[in-house]
Amino acid sequence: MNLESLFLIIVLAPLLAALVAGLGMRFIPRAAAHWVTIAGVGISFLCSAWVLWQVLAGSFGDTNVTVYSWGLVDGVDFQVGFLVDHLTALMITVVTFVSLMVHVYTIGYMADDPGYKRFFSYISLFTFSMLMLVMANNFLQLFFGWEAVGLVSYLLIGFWYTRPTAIYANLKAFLVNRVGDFGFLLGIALILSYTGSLDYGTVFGKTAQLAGQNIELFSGYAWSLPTVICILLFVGAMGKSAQVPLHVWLPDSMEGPTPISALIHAATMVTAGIFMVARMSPLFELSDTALSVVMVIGATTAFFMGLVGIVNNDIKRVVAYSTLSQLGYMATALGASAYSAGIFHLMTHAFFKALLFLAAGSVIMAMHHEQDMRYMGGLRKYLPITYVTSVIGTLALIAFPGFSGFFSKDTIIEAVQASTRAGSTYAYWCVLLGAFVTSLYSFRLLFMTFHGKERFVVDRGGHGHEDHGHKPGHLAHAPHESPWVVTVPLILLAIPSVLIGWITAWPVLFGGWLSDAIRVAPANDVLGRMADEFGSAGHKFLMCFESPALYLMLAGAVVAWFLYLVRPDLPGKIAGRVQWLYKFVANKFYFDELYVFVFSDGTRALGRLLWRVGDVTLIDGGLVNGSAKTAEWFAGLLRRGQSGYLYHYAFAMIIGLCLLLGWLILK
Amino acid sequence: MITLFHFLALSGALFAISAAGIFLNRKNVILLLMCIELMLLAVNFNFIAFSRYLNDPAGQVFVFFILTVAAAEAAIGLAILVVLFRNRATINVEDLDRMKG
Amino acid sequence: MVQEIIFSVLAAILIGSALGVITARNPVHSALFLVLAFVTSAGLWLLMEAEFLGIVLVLVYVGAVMVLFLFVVMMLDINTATLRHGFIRYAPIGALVALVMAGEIGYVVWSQKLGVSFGAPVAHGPDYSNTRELGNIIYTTYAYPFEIAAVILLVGIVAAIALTLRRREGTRTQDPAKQVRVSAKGRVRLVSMPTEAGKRQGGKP
Amino acid sequence: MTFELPQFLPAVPEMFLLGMICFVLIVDVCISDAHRLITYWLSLASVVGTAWLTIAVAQQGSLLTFSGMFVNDAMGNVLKLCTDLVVAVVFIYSRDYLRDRGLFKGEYYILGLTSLLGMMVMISAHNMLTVYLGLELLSLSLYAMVALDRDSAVASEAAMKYFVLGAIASGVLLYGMSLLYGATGTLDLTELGVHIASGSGTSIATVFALGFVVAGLCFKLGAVPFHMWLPDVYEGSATSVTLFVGTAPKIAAFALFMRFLVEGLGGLHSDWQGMLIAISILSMGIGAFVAIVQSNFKRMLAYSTIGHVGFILLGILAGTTAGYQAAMFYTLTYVLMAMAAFGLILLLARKGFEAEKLEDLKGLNERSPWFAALMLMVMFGMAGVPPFVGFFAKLYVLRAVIDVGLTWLAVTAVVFSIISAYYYIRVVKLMYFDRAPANAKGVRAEFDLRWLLSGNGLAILALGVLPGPLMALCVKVIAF
Amino acid sequence: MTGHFPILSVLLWLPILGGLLVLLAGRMAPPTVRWLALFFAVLSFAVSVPLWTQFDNSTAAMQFTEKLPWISTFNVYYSLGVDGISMPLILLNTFITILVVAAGWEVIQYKTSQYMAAFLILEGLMNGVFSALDGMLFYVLWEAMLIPMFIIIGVWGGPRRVYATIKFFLYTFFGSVFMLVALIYMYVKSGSFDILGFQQLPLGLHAQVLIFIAFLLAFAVKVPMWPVHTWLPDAHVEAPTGGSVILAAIMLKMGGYGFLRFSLPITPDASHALTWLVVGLSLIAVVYIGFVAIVQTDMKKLVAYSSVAHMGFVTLGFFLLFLIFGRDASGAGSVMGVEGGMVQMISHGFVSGALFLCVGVLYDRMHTREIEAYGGVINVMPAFAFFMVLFAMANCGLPGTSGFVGEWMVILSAMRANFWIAFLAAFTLFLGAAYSLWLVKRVIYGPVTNSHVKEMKDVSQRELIILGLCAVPVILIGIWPAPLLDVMHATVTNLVHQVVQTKIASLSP
Repeated sequence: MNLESLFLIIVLAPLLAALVAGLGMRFIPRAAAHWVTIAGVGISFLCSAWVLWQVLAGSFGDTNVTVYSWGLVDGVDFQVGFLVDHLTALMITVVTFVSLMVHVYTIGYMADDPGYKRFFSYISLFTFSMLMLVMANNFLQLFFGWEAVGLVSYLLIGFWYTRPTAIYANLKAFLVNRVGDFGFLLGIALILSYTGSLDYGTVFGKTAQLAGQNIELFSGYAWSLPTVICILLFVGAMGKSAQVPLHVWLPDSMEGPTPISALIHAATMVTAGIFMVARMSPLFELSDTALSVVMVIGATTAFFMGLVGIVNNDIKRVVAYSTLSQLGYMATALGASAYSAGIFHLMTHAFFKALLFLAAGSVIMAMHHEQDMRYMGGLRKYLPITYVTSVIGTLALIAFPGFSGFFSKDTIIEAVQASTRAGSTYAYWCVLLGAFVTSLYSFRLLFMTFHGKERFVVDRGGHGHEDHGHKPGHLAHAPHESPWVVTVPLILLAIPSVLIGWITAWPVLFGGWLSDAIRVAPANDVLGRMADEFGSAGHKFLMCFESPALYLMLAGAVVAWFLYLVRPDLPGKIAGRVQWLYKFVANKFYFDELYVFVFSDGTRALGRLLWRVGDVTLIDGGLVNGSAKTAEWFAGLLRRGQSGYLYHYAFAMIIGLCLLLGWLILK
Repeated sequence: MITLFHFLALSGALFAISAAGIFLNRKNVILLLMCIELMLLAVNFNFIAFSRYLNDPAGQVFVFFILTVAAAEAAIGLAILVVLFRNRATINVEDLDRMKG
Repeated sequence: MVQEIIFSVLAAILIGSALGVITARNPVHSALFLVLAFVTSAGLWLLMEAEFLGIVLVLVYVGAVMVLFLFVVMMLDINTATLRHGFIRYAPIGALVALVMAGEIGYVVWSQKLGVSFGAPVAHGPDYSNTRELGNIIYTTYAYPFEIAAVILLVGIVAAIALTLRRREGTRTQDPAKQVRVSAKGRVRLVSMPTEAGKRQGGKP
Repeated sequence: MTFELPQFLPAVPEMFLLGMICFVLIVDVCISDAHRLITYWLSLASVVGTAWLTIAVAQQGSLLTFSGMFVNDAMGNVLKLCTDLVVAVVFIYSRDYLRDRGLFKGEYYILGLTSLLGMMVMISAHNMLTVYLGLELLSLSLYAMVALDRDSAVASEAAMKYFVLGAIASGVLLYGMSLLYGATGTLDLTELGVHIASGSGTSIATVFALGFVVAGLCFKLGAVPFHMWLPDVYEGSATSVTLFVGTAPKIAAFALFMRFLVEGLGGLHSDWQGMLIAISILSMGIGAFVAIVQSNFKRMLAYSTIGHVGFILLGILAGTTAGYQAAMFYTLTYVLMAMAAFGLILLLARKGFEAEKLEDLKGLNERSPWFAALMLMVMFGMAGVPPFVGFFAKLYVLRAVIDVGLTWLAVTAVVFSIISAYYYIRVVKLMYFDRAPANAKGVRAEFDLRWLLSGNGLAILALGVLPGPLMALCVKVIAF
Repeated sequence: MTGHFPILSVLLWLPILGGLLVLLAGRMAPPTVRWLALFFAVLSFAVSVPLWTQFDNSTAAMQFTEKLPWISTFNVYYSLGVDGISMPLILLNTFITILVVAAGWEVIQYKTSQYMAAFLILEGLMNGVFSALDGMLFYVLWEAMLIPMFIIIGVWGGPRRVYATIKFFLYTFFGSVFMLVALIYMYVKSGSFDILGFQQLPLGLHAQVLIFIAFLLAFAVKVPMWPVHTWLPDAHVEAPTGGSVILAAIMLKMGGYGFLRFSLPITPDASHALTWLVVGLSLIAVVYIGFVAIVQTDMKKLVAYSSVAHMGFVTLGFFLLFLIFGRDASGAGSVMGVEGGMVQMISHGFVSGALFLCVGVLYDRMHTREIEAYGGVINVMPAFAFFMVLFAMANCGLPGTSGFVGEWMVILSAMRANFWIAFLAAFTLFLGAAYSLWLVKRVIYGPVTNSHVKEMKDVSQRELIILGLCAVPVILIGIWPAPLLDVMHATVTNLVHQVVQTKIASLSP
């Protein structure tokens, strides 16, 4: 069986599954829906795993296959095809694995949801889109996948379409993404107009001639072409990967069911931006400016979004903000030209963040869809497996030495430190302090959820059922551990969260696994310089005490322990003390309010203005009806000439005659 | 001596007077008819004068026909006038504004 | 010399009477002024050796048309009181129109660039008859127009009758349709009557 | 003096007609109202006979007779034929209407025939005298016809206005003729043309006379500012008369322009072009605007007529053969459409009910879809929307105008045609978009009327789809 | 190439004939009439299919040509033919007409036969417009088309139908009469109405500019371009569903078609000189109208405005080529712009048509088009919601749907012309999504807002088929536009080369 068809299977298996589950919704039973989709994703996971293995074994190098020609216009051949190299292989494996886990988990989580089948078809469809995105060998297909994941996330966030908040969130998500795509599309267009092709290979082949060029956006001001292109592309990445200031959609998107949060907003979709930048490394390497922008924005996201996580009480939102912060880390890594580090963190993060989300989901199930941590606590004895797994997840997240997060995040911090690019200092401090923040909110979550005394009451007796969920913190019956379909994925995800770092850290970061996909200019190759001091994974582990990040992380843990276990009353006090700061952070720095005011309301106001004034008043009222009215008026004027009086008629004739004669004489 | 010019001037004057009369008279349709007769008279003057000075009888023949037609015209005009008077009991020009606009 | 005098006198009267026509307060007066105008112009035409037309003008116009006018004026007796109302108001405009028209015509005439010569007209011999001349051509060259003129007169008749003829009850009019359709039977009825004697026998003593 | 008998053959149609007129007149007198149909059939027969004779005469080519006062040429014959047919159709259309209103008298037909005769005389006139006489014959008959509805106040008012203005107009025309006569010394149109061409006659007087002549002619056609009679006459007179006044005389008037202005005064084209431009713009403007505010259908059509006259003049003022052809095409097609329009009004009218208000058309599509469709064709035809013949008429004249470099004039014209489109489609709106009033009855008409009217309407469409033959005819008969 | 089966004539006359038959059948029971109409619609679609299958992609020449003398006096010919530009539009037309006939199935009770007949006649005329090679023939059909549309809107329209339809008629009539003057002018110059002849006709710049403006008036009104677009919202809102569909799907395309067939090739230099105007107006259409569309409260108005915005892309794509050639002589990317515009037209035909059908489906149930009246429709009409969301996504140009292809190509080639043009054009990504999805949010999603919505039935079999028929091409073109593009290549390439040759040079001094 040739590779092309293999790749096709990887991509199409989920699609077909989705179609069967979706279009056949009316005809197939519930079980069939999840079996077919799981089968689809499973197949494609196995294939991708096989592909990864082959790639690693080097049995085939980069493969670039073309499936069909989408259209050939004006010498530009838009082809749909697959580029499979180490990067792709890694991505598809991660994607399909996490997706598979989520599928399984969903069986339990959505067990009693009316939209069961629809949900499965959506997530399979999502898997398909993501695979199209990462396997693309050209910008067209990349853009297709890019938008497709946007579409599916739109559908999934709005899955519970009767919830006003949900349909608000999904519209918001789509529009914010569209703003990103706006830049992305312009970037692609620029690339096409200067390289005449959209095929990765061709484009990257022409980087040399792009390098020198300038573009005059405003006459007189010449800009470096690569800078413009890369920044435009990164705008797209900002949209998808929720970088400041386009991050606002992600927290709201927690309105979707938890599996979605795990799949889309932690493991895969949001990483598309990171992946894209890494993919475009040959281009980004051409512009220090662009990379600085990437780094600064990433660092900002990493630190400040973490802060928000500290003060939020919704268990899922806390995790979401941590996602934002982690994405910031990845972006920072990219900005420091440490693409491999970014990708590596992407991979590890995919595992442990999916784990954390699913764990949170499990907690939420146990709490009967209560998400506010203030009504939890002491759950560890009810949910042992969930507890353990989420502890593992947390440790991975805060980069506890030995856990997967440790290898990736520490590398990033050091890479930034090593980087000499403009803004690297600021970025360094952001990511460093970020370590403290991360562990603070992570442990806060852990403690508030699983430790301490129970802040919910279980009211026995019949009356609980009808109003459960209405009264916060009141449960019909005691929380209990989730079914195996939920816990198994947790365990399966916990394993890589612990181990993956040990296995892959060295080869991915320094072993040049991704070198076939990622091009780094020697001048910028920070990782290369770090390689010798990193030594091996084990060596790295031993050297952990050298890094300040470790101490900050521990400090964060201690503070969290003190504030939320020893003196739970303190946080309130502190918040009261620095009211303004608390408000400012708790309201997510008022980004939403600003956007609503400027864009949402502004757009509508402008539209109304143009419509009422421009169309209705000026054009219709003035030009169209105006001329009609003028005609009427003029007609009314003229008809008075027809007075009915004979002598007026005669007069008209005689005057007319006189004028004719006069004209003839004068002429 | 009498030149063609004198006759032409005369007819011109008649024509102008009749035109003025048509416009001036706002009361009585009959007067309008009379003014028209004047106008025709002016025309006849022209024809006769020209035929005289061109020494060509055609002009006079034309006048002959004009007179004939004018007679018929007057007959019809007055007939219409009578009908009008029967219907409206007036021949006041200012009352003839049933149709306008 | 005599001609000039006659011409100027008649012309003066003509203009005067024309003005009279349009300014007279009473339509009857206007009609009479018009008659005067016709007569004077008839005279002028004679001066131009258009005798036939001159006569025709008097006969047809003064004799027929104007009488018709007067008849109608009398028949529909209009109160002459309000007749000139508003005359003064419009007089200036009327005068203006008249002047403009006259001016234009005068300008053209004055420019004297007509196709014809302005010399004296050819004088006819004593044996010349205007009537014969016209008669000759009217019945030959102008036969076609002559026929049409006839039709026009026919139309005049038809129209005048159609418009004004009314069959009122009580008036005895003849209906050609009936006349044509009558037969002897319809006219003569034979009745048998008893004789005087027989009547007496049947009577009482 | 010697005099050779003129050639009578070309004038046979006129003679026949005249004979028939007298015959009908006598017969009409001798029959009672019950048998009035005889008059109708007789006059119809005479018209048809005239038409047939016209065709027959048309065989021998163009020639002058009656010492140059009567011309027999292709254009004349075609126009005469059309006039005959139009009059015939008009008679048929108006029959029931007249009968319903007690107007079914012989006079209508007599006068109709005499005016037809007048038109034929005009068409074949070749001498100012015949022009004048034909004109008067036509006009006098029309005055009388308008007044024929004796008991209608508006009719007599209309007749009075028409008469007075018409008399003034002919006076003006005559004055122009007299000046021309004086300036050139001839009454014959060809000689006139020769004189002017030779330049001997192009004195200021000739040009001046031209002013009078144009004024007189424009009155007949009803062009601004000599149009004042038109709306009142159209509105005032009985619809059957309006139908007559509004159709056939237009053809004669066109002939008049051709004979007098083109054949006679063609040499002065540069002088009258300017005048006609002004007049046609005014006509199109008045026609376009004032019609918008009319509530009476007949009056609206009157104004639309004025507008169309403006377009006809466009063709004439171009002064090229193509222009004259265009004008002729326009005239014929316009007459066709006007005939259908007034015919439909006659059809919709019932005993004691005139369908001349625009409101009366409401919901016609529900009452009788077919006649609504016909009216739709007429309206869009008049508006100049393809595929109806009105469009090609406009196309033809516009082409002629652009041909002589007056593109701006063409643009003006189309702008006016947009404005006038409004009131045409308003009629369609009334018929199709408005619901019929509760008391509205269906439309019933006699068999022949239905079919003739349908044929008339479909002709508008047919000529629109295949205008070629008629155009070719115009091209064939107008060649100078 | 004459002598073959006169497929174009059949396409022109068959529907008209059918329409007349349907009219005659007016007395029969409505079902008979409907089936008859549907039969003719399907038949003419069947007839039009060979246009595609037997079409020769390799040549830019006219194909399936027919030529007969029509009006010898004017040297007018009844001459038909199609090339890569017009052929897809004809198929679009015949296809959409089927949907329209089906869409009016039970909905139209008042004078059914006239309704169906009007649409069939309209179809025939529009086929003629797209295939006419003679200027006069083109104009006649172009104008004649107004009549049935006028009737359709006026008779079966909504409450303000009279205002809307008269506005529509006068607006379009206003536009086209100037085109007539231009046509006659060129006839006078060239002695015939042959369009291809016009394209060869040498003209001075001044004349070209005047002609161009005349054409612009005609086509800009039809497209419609800002600021002569205001007839469209009214017409769309008041028209019956079928009317809106035809209006949006086909009639607007005539404007675009006109630009390609007349403006560009006949007056290249004027087009060059006035590119700024057209491009400017197109961008205004995209941005300005996009904003206006967002705030509409009437579904049909919203879709109508979105149509204007999308047609802005069409005109933009057509007129980019001068700017592109201005930047580099090779003109790479100019063809892409034009083809992008073409694809956009086709796609918009399906998408907007489908959206109007969706609105119609809702309207038939609730008899209101106010967005406020709806909400949570998905709860009661899931199948319908699926289609609505699909078409909304296509409307905001989601990749994988036909809506994407055109915008993508146009923006790409706009970037070759000028960064800022592309920048403004790309606003559609945001605006399109905003108005489409906000509409979906308010109408489809959310809890059931009121009892009326609760009673709504999901789409019937018929509606399902109609919407499905729309969805298929939308998806197909989205994922594989190549066949559609291949049809155009030869023609468009030829056109572009023709257009960039100045005519003034060939003008003998």
